[in-house]
Amino acid sequence: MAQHAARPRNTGLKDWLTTVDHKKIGILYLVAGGFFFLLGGIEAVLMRLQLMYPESNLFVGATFNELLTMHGTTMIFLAAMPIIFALMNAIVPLQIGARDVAFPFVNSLGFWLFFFGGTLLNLSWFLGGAPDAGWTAYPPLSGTTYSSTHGVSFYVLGLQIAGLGTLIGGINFLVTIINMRAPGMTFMRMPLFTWSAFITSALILFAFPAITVGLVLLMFDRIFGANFFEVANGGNVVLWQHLFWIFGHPEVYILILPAFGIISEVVATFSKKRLFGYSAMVFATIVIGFLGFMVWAHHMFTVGMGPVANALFSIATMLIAVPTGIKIFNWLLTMWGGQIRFTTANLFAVGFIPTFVIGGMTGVMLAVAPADFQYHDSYFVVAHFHYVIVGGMAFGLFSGCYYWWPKMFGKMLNETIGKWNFWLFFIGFHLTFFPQHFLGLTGMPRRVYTYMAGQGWEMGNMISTIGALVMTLGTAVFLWNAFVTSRKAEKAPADPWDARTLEWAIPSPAPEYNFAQTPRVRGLDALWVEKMAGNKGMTPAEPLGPIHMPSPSILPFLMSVGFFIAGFGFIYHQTIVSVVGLLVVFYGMFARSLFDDHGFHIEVDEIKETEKGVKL
Amino acid sequence: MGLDCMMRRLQQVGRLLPLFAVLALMLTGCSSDPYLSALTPKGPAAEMQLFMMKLSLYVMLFVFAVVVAIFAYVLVRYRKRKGDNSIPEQVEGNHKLEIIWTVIPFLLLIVIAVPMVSTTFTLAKDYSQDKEAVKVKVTAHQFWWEFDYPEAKIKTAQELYIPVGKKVWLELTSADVIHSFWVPGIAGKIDTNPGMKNTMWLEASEEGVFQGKCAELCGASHALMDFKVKVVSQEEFDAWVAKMSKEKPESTTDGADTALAAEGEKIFQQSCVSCHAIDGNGGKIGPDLSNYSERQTVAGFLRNDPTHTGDEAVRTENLKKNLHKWLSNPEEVKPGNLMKIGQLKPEEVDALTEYLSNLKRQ
Amino acid sequence: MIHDHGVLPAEPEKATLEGRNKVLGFWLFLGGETVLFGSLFATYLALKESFVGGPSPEELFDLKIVALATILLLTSSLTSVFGVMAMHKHNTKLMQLWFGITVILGAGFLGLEVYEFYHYYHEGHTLTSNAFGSAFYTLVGFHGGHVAFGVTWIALLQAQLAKKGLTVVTAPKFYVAALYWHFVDLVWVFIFTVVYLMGKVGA
Amino acid sequence: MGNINLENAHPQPKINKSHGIGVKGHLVAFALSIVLTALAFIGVIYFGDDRSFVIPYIIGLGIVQALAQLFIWMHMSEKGHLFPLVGMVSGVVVILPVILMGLYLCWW
Ligand code: HEA
Ligand code: HEA
Ligand code: HEC
Ligand code: CUA
Ligand SMILES: [Cu+2]
Repeated sequence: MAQHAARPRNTGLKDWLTTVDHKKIGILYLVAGGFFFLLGGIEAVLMRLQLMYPESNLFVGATFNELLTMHGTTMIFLAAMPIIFALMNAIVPLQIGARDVAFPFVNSLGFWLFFFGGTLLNLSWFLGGAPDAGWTAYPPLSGTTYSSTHGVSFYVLGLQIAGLGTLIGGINFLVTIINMRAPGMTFMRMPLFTWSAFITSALILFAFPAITVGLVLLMFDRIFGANFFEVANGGNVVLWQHLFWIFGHPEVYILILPAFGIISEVVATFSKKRLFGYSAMVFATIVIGFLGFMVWAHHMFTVGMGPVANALFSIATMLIAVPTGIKIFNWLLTMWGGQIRFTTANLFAVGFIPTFVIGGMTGVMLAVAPADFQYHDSYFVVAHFHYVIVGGMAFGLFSGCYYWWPKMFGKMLNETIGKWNFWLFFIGFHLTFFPQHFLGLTGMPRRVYTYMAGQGWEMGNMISTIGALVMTLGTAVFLWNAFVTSRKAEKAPADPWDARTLEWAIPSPAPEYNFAQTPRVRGLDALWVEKMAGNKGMTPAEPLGPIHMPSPSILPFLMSVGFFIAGFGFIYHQTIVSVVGLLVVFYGMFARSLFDDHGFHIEVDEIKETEKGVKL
Repeated sequence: MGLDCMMRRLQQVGRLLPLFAVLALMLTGCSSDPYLSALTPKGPAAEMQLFMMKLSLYVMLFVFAVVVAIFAYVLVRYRKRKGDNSIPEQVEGNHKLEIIWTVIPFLLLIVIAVPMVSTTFTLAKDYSQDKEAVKVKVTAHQFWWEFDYPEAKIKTAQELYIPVGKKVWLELTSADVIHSFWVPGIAGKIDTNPGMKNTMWLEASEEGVFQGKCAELCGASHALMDFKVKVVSQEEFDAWVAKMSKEKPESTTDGADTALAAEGEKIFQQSCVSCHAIDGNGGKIGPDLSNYSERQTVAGFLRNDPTHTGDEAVRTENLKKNLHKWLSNPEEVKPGNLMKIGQLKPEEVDALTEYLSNLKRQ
Repeated sequence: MIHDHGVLPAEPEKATLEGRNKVLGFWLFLGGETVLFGSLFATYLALKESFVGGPSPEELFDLKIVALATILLLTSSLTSVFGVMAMHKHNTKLMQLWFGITVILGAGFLGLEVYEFYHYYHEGHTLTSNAFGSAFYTLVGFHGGHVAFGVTWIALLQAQLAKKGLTVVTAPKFYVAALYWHFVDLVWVFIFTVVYLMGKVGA
Repeated sequence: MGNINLENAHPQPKINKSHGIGVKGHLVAFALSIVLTALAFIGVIYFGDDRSFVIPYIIGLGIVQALAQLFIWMHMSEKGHLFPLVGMVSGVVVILPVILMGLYLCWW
């Protein structure tokens, strides 16, 4: 194989810009997503400070609306999804015994598109104002007549670019999971985190095109003078809401399913039991994913769709409680009879259960259409979705970070600091969002920058803001933990938690080639099966040999820069700039297609060197 | 982390729970505004909604109790004990259990769903042909509400007068962006969409001034887009209709500084009438200001009787104060509002305040 | 990688894991495209009666051009099938011929579409004239954009084929491009049904 | 589903020469497409006034034609196409109810 290039040795920045290694891309996602989480969190705290007292004047009117729009958008698209992608990238290929993902190049492209899309969106702060029409950007408020700054254009282009990255990332995971499983790793032996990554990716594949179309329509209205939402010329403002929620509701399951997956892994590991009702769990995941597409209009009960649509969507929505309940009870029964260890990872997983159930409770209450006439667009909804998103997804992601940190970085996070992290975040969380239920029920609409004194909302808001500050402290403790951990010398063992799945069969951090020899999988919880059989590790399915790897490439970065430039061109109506940007993109595609990547090999000596001293 | 440590933590959580309960009580019971809260319904629609809220809450609380009971038991009973390194039985699952926790939630949902469907249809009833019902056309604007009584030919802003115990049939639309009409104490909410017409019925079972809110983000001053629903007795309502619908112009009467008011009227006719109507004469860009002296609020949210004293003198005094504040700098009071006028001179503000605060229909 | 040198297997597009990944990934991508076009169709259906003041679909559409365009695109789909069959027989020359014809037919289709749009534009039916116009040009234009991309793509692949020959690397690209081309054709079936034919049926 | 790529993640490439339908089959498929298209156009030209008949008629023809193309030209029915099938069917299963619910339930 003479064409294969010599092994490239990029270091430092160049390494990170050109890497196609899914583990490094996972770290990139984690760092970038974490950064945006801090940004979104700071925006949230600023909002909470404004709402701490009635009639405050810290962030008034449009400024507050910018904060709230950017908080929602940043958190959902630029923090939550990337951190989910971080864990999926770092772990899914390891869990299925794969050397790599199906499309390493596309994987890297997906990251850079997200990164530049997010950067573009956030640059709006410095270029005349951020978008201010809510993360849902309902027209006509988001149209040029009522939102005349470039803010919403940044939203449209930024999300379009980031969304493209997410979409190709989703396809990459689907193909990886379908085609790259190790011998013996059948679908019904896949760990639940991989299953949830699989279903989540499918949801991405089918949900994102709807928002793509929505954003295209909004962009055409704003930039080319089209009339989709222009009532005077026959447009229809409700159309956007449909397109947005056809995407938006599956999106919330895109957020929660990976967390469900993480909880399933963590709870099983720290109960020292196999997951109770594995096949029911898989089934429930698939059903949730499917039903997720059929309920979008529950965000639109007050739009005026009529009683028939309201009643049917209401019933469809409630149905989702059933498969979700299956999950909750199977987790409880997994712990039943186990030997539960309360590591930080498990604390977050255990804390997840009652908190998420509260969020689900309010979800079912919201699903009751006539009652939603009261809840809708009130703080009750804000409370609901932070319970499921922060109390659900964010707890899950924290749990996942503590659990897989050693596999990603080769070091264990500090458990004592971890416990501070958990308790501060947990208490702060409930303080912040529990009172908001009552604020909503007593008449406080959401998205208000202030409220008059004397309506009975002072105390609830005060407690909520204090809670947000406690949560900030909790998050800061996490950062401190990551920092402290990075400075300590001690290396993590391959299997620090006495865990069950394949990723723990290889050294921490995972070597570049993942598995020196592709393992042969002999059952659910592949590693546990071997441990129980008294084996020291996995049985290889192939002899040791040189491992073929894809070459790093700067093209994904370059193409994303091209999109970034083109985005600016569209926002400012500069056709030439757009054309230049798109030319860069096409150059990248062309170059990628024309010059075949022959990759390189990692030789047996090097593998042996790396694998030395690995013990379970 | 040891057992005692764990127990301590559980106790800490336990200590928090009553705190939450107390908190909940305080928030709902004592301090909330009875004319604003969805929890103190004063009309059949809000009552039905509260019933559905409670029903679903109780069902869900039951579910929550079951989950927490199992949860607590498991956490206490099955935590790992020091030195115990045995390997628990690796249970695969249990079909019977799976069926139980699929079917029972399903049945619980039916309990919610059946009354849900009937309530949904009741709330969607059409009273457009009902001769008894008061018909009102609602138009939302950035950031104020216009109420139009087509039968009585009355136009008002910010305040919806309705008779107690009667059905009111609303047709709602918007002049610009999407807003949402919400009166928590009497009924739920419905969006006002530009280019479309939505409908909804209202009925209040008690007299009083109910608070209304715009519930859909509609721009910079979405937070301040309040309105009032003034529920009065049938006689009072009839009197109001008679007063408002007759052709007779407004007068500035008793106790007013008439010279100042006349000056105000002059300024008004020069600079304001292009947007505001009084007695049906004037522009439609801003709220109709007829009978302004009886307003509960200025600009929809500056309350003239914030503590519900019902005292006319207090209300009038606050009306003047608020009006003065508004006219001195509308942008500061309500950011982004569409009353784009240059800075008025203090004398002009005084004169206009005097004029408007004495506008009264006889 | 086994087949890097030596004989090309019968289905060169599936000979390597990379090739199989590419084909499967592309199928999934088409699944996503289905939702994309579905959303565009939904938009069009929602707005097709909103031609405030402008010409109605019934007045506007000329079925003759559409019929011609349909024939061109259907035929090009057939020629691309022949192209893939030639590929399976490892007949590079024939492959070039069939895919060449595909490109020409596709370009012909595009020409007709441009002509049609030009025509409409002069009848006052534009992207900005009303909501119907916006929906029409966005749906049909998105499809046209797909055709244009496909034509360029296949043309570039032809150049690669001429230079590199048929290998396990180039074969999946052609296979995938042919899939794409069929999909574009398939979408057109629904466009001429939902947009043109239903437009002619009138309100 | 059975043995199609579900149990074995590393299938060996199968070398099967006979490839479903030959040139003739494709020509027939092509003719079928043309006929279906023509039927639709003719339907609209001659029965254009009868909306309740002609709209389901042409949409039905469209669906038949789409299926024919999927299975004949895009080899959907052949071995190893389980996941492509799942992918496309999921896409349709997702978007079709959405469009129908939108059109007839929410009236957009
Ligand atoms: C991670 C994200 C996430 C998740 C998982 C959910 C889960 C659910 N959501 Fe939520 N939701 C959001 C994020 C999420 N939501 C967001 C972001 C919004 C607002 C968007 C915006 O407007 O900005 C929103 C808004 C929202 C609305 C619209 C409210 C409004 O604007 O008026 C509704 C209405 O039906 C709703 C319902 C539900 C339901 C029924 C579930 C269910 O999936 C919950 C299921 C779980 C349980 C029910 C608990 C466990 C089950 C059992 C223990 C079994 C027994 C149960 C029974 C017998 C019922 N959600
Ligand atoms: C993933 C989703 C996600 C997450 C994690 C959060 C997290 C939080 N959110 Fe929210 N939120 C949304 C998604 C999310 N949110 C959405 C979609 C909306 C709707 C928007 C709309 O209406 O359009 C919303 C709206 C929303 C509102 C309602 C605004 C309104 O309607 O007027 C509020 C108000 O309290 C709020 C608060 C918070 C708080 C306090 C947190 C906290 O949990 C945040 C905790 C994190 C931190 C505080 C970061 C830590 C920071 C540091 C450690 C600082 C370090 C220091 C330096 C770097 C110098 N959010
Ligand atoms: C450009 C049009 C315009 C002009 C000119 C204008 N207004 Fe207004 N006015 C408005 C609008 C719009 C509102 C509603 C603002 C809101 O609440 O968002 C308003 C609100 C008001 C209100 C509060 C109404 C209420 O319901 O409580 C008063 C009082 C008022 N204007 C008085 C005046 C006076 C006095 C002048 C002349 C000096 C004037 N306006 C000139 C547009 C105008
Ligand atoms: Cu009007 Cu909010
Ligand atoms: Cu939802």
